[in-house]
Amino acid sequence: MIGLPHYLLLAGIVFSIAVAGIFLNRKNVIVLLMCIELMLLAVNFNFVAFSHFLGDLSGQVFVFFILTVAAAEAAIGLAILVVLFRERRSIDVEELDTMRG
Amino acid sequence: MLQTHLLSVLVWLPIVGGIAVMLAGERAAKGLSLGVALLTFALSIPLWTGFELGTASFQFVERVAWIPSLHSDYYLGVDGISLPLIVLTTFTTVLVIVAGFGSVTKRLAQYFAAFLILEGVMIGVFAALDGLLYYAFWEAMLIPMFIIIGVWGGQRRVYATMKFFLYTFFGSIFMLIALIYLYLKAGTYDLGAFYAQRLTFHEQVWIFLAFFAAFAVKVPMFPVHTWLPDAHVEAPTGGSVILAAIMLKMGGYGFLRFSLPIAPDAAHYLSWTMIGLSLVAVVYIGLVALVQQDMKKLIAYSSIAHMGFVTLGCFLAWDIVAATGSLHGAVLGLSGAMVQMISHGLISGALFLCVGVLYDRMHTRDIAAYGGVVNRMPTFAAFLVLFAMANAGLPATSGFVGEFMVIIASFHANPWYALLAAVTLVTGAAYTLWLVKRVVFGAVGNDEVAKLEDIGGREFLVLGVLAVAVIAVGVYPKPLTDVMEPTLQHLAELLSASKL
Amino acid sequence: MQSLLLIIVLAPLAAAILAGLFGRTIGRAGAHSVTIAGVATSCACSALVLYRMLAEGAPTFNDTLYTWLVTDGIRFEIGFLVDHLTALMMVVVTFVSLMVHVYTIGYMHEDDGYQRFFSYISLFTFAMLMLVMSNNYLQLFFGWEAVGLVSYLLIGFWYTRPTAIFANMKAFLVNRVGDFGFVLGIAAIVYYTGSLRYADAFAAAPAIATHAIVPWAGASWNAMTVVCICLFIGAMGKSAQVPLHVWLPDSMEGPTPISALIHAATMVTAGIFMVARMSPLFELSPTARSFVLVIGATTALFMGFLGIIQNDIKRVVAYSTLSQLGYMTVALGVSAYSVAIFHLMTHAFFKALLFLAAGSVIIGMHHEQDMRKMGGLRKYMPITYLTSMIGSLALIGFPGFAGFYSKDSIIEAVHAALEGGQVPGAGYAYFCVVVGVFVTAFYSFRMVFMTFHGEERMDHHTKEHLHESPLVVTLPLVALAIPSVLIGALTMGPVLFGGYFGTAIQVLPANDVVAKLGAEWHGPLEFIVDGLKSPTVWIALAGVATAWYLYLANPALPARLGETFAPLYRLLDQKYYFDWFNERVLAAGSRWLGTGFWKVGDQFLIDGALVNGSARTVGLFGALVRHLQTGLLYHYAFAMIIGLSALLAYILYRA
Amino acid sequence: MLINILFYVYAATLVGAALGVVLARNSVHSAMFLVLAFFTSSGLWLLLGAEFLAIVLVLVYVGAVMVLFLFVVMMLDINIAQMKEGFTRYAPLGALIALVVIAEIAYAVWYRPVDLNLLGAARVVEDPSNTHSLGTVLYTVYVYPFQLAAVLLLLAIVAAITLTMRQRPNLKKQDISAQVAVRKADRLQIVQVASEKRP
Repeated sequence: MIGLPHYLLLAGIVFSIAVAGIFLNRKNVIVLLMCIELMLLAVNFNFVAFSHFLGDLSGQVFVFFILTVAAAEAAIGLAILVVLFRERRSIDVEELDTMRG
Repeated sequence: MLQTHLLSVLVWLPIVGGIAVMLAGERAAKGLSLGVALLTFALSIPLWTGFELGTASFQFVERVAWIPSLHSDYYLGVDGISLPLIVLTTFTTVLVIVAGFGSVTKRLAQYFAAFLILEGVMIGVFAALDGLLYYAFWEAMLIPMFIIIGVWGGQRRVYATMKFFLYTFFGSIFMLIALIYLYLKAGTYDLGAFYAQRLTFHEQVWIFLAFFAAFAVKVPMFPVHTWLPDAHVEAPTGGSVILAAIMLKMGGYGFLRFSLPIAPDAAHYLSWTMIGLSLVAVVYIGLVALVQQDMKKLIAYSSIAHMGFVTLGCFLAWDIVAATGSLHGAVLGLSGAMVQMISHGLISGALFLCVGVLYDRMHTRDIAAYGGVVNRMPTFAAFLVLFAMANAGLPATSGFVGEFMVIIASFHANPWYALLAAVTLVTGAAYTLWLVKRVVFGAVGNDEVAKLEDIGGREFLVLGVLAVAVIAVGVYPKPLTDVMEPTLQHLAELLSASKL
Repeated sequence: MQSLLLIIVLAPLAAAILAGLFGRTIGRAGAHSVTIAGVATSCACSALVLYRMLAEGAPTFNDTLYTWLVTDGIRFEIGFLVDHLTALMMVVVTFVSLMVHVYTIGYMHEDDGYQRFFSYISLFTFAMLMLVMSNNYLQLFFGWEAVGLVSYLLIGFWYTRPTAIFANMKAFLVNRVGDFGFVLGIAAIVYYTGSLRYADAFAAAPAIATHAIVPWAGASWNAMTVVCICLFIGAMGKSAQVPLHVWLPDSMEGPTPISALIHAATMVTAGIFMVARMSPLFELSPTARSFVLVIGATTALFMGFLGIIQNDIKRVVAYSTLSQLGYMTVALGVSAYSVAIFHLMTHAFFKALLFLAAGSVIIGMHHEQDMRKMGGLRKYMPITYLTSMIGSLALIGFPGFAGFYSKDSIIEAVHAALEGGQVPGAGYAYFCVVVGVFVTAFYSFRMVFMTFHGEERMDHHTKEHLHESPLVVTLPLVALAIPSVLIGALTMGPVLFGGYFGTAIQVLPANDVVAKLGAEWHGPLEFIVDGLKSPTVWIALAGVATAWYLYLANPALPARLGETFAPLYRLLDQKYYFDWFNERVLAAGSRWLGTGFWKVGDQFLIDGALVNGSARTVGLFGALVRHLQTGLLYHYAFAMIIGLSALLAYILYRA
Repeated sequence: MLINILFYVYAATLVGAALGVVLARNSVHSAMFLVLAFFTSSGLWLLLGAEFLAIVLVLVYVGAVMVLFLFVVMMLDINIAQMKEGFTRYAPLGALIALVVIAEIAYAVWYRPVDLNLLGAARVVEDPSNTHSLGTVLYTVYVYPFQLAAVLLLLAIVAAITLTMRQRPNLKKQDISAQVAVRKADRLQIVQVASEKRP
């Protein structure tokens, strides 16, 4: 029988892969954004799973909101990316170190 | 309505007025801000006349729940300690506004607005009877002052503002901790509950030290005084006046309102340190003032020395009890400290205004750049000599009253204290007259001085009003001490009763 | 009575305010009219008060005017105490002041600060009256400081002169050193009695004398001695006793009327008056009186020596004032308070006279003060010559003149004290006052001879314009010359031996040297006869003769003597190095200390090490830590993951 | 049983797609893998009975967001060869860290199971229609957050447009008001030409 732990573990694995992706990817900011989407998806998994096993709809409502925020974030993130590319002709993560102390 | 909410009106009228001045813009700024300041001052007069003498209880009390979850109330009231300081605040603000008319050219509306808002907040500090409310006003006070020095200040204003802000902020954080601790013990921020709260000796010592950090910086006491000369030197004239006349009094007021009644045993235990630091302030700072080359620095150092008398007067009580076995003389010290605060407010304000008058004309504060000012500005010179004499503690000026009372009280405690305190008679006169000699007297020093023009009607009005006040307090201080006496008697009882 | 006293005090004050604030409006004539009217009113009323006291036997007035403040059960009040002592002082002060006012019209008529000057001297009169009429220490201190303030303003009256503004600051500061002691004395009295009134202090005096002050473990000082010495330190400042005398010679930078009024006749005698007023306290402390005696004797003799070598006419008179103040102090030291006051009174007249005469000479010489450029003035300025001769004779104690009675009484009193042996130091004092007589006579007549006799050493231009001063100048001279001759003979009997002072001055029977003198008193004429039998008159005459020999008969000799005794001359020329010590050691030392505190304490230790030091530490830490901030996303992500897994591991481990 | 199989299939696909997102050399491929991940998630959510969300995920994410991603990826001129430089150097470390975190999570969810009853959530009887019940909650209890979410989206639109809009210099545009305001005198010049004689 598939229970809550299965879903949680699945979400954990996806999350970990996404995090590793951020760490591994040194060249492409777009992939970073995709990894963030993946992380949010993993979080949503937890919400939906808990909502299902608790029989409480609030979890799904939150997923709804997270989807909204994620869409907004993607839109703005990509806009920034476009501007960035326009300015520097590159989206290389290694070159983005303006905040270096 | 006005009677029951007078304090609230006094607090909020200048703040609202300040915002209105800011919105009204440059052209309406002068008239509007003067109107607000005058109205506030006028409203503080019924506070004085309606104040019932002969009782130590708080009057004009207003109390509504503010933050119920923290048991903190919007709780205002005045007694004999805060009333004179509030009136001093409203009085000084009017003068500062008038003095600013000619000398400020940049961002006029914001300048006046900052002073008005500062006035309201300072009245709030003096009137708040709730620990959290007090703290809120206390911190809010920093902001306008920070802006005043930072925007309208001199060359090194950034350094001075940072120093001023960090010093005072450093101190007040500890005070917040003490207030929170007291809240946790007492379950409320009510000051009366703090007074009644029993505390162990160790608690008292820590609370006392925490308050001390805040108030000693504000006074300022040696060795946390070095922000003051820098802040004064860089601040615009009005800023210096408010800083010296009122903000320094926050420290003395804090000692009387918080440290002494809340932690009397710790104050007793540490009184020798406090007295020692006060006497160091009087002697050490007096000597330092003697060698200053900058007029504002000289007056700033003289302020520190004079505030030394305030702290000395505050902490004499236990030594007096130890020396004589009775409290007789303790109230003398306390009221000497209070009178000294009021008097110093008037005199140092006046002196800074005088420096401002010169600075407006010559754009330098360097003593060596002057000489023989009396030849060109006789009326101004007369005022400056008068205020200088008051600063040196000449009888019949307000400067004498507090010093005299504190010296007598300190003799009750220990003749050596009196001896060291009386050193100010010599050093105070020395640095003040040295200043007067080099700036005012002598032949015309240089071409710049030769072009000086005597003070105009506006400046005459400001200095004249202050001169009248200085002499009035010196000739007849009884109305002032009558207001304070019952409160200080009550305070002496509070601090002589152990809380252990 | 109270309204009369108020008029006496307030008339000069009102005049001063009018002349000071509205000087431009009322003009020069207005200013001098209003102030003279004020002081004249005051003088007339004072005379009336004295008359009522003497003729009608009006009782002592002792009442509070208003309460200054009340705190802690201590009443700070303003009030008047008018008894015979006060009444005498009031008449002296207002009379001399009136004379000086009149004289000033002539002396200052070319000066721009005419109204200001009148305002100041009227203000001074007010302050001095407040001082003498006070019935409590608060008001006494007020008057004390207020006369000091006016003195400050007047010494620096010609504010463009560097010497004048240096002198006035010096005067104020030296006086402040005295006030330092004075305030401590007052504080001690309040401590022991809980009151500021004289009456309470006097009533409690025996009780105070039983207290002891323990300054440090093992030492014990009698409280009364401490109180009296503290008060006397105040008197030393105001009455210019060694070592706080340094301001008085420099104060001659002020206009001459001021030197007469403030620095000879009235203000400098405030210390003498104060000690006499405090006689019930001083009587209880032999140590303090001894201190007073030694200080006074030293001042009397050694300041006299300095008068010998001065060439500035005003400075000669100034040093003679110092010396005479020393005489008064000596009298106080031997409990002869009434004699001190008596000498104060006679001295007020003849010293004011001498100063005003010197001023008259200075006017005549077009503000030249150096006696080496004078000489033979007597034929140009006969009235001035005559009056200064009277003043000088009174000063040296020539029989019959006012000074003779008072000064001889002092010497007799010291002699009596020496015989009685109650006061340690009386022998030294006796030596000093007797030698002082010779010195006084010598420098006084040196001045007279150099100025009015001998060769005419002034330049041609000055000589052409030499003439007698106008009436407003000579009239006060004459008016002061009369009492300088007569006042001693007229008042000595009643003032000293007639119980004039009543309870105002209290002397313990054991110390009462005046009573001993009184036993031998048979009248003024007999006193002259007795005086002629005693050596002092002859010593004085010897002084005059020496002056005649050195400055008229053999004028080259003084310079040779100066060369022969060069070290001694230099010592006198440097005024015993007091100024050197004050400027080089005290003033420079405190400035050095102040600079040290400022640069090392404030700027280096507190600001450098503590304030900016902690800021620098934070900055240093930041400089190290900033290297962790690479600005690269994957570094932050890496740190996040490590942190996350560590936190997770910790939570799992704990659970 | 069918559900179990479906779960495992979907789960495996999801993990594979996630790995693909991270490991793909070409970012277009990454995006396509992400689309796959969303599809499979949507399937898994259907298994959990969250029909509405599953459909929204496909419509919004796959239909809108991922198209946006692809659009940007293709619009930008990115040098693919450089894109994976240094990847292999850090891959072992990345894998290690991911494994550690996965192990920790597995330990947590497997060996410390959550007793759902302890969470104390109110069990509501679900309406047969997930969409209906979600709508009921969303428009009653969560109406204000819902409105806020709408505002947030609006903000995102405005922000994205402001960020990317640029005014090119020398761009020729039609100015209608200027066209309308034009008068005859501005355009037409009547010139008096001297008449010539006929040849």
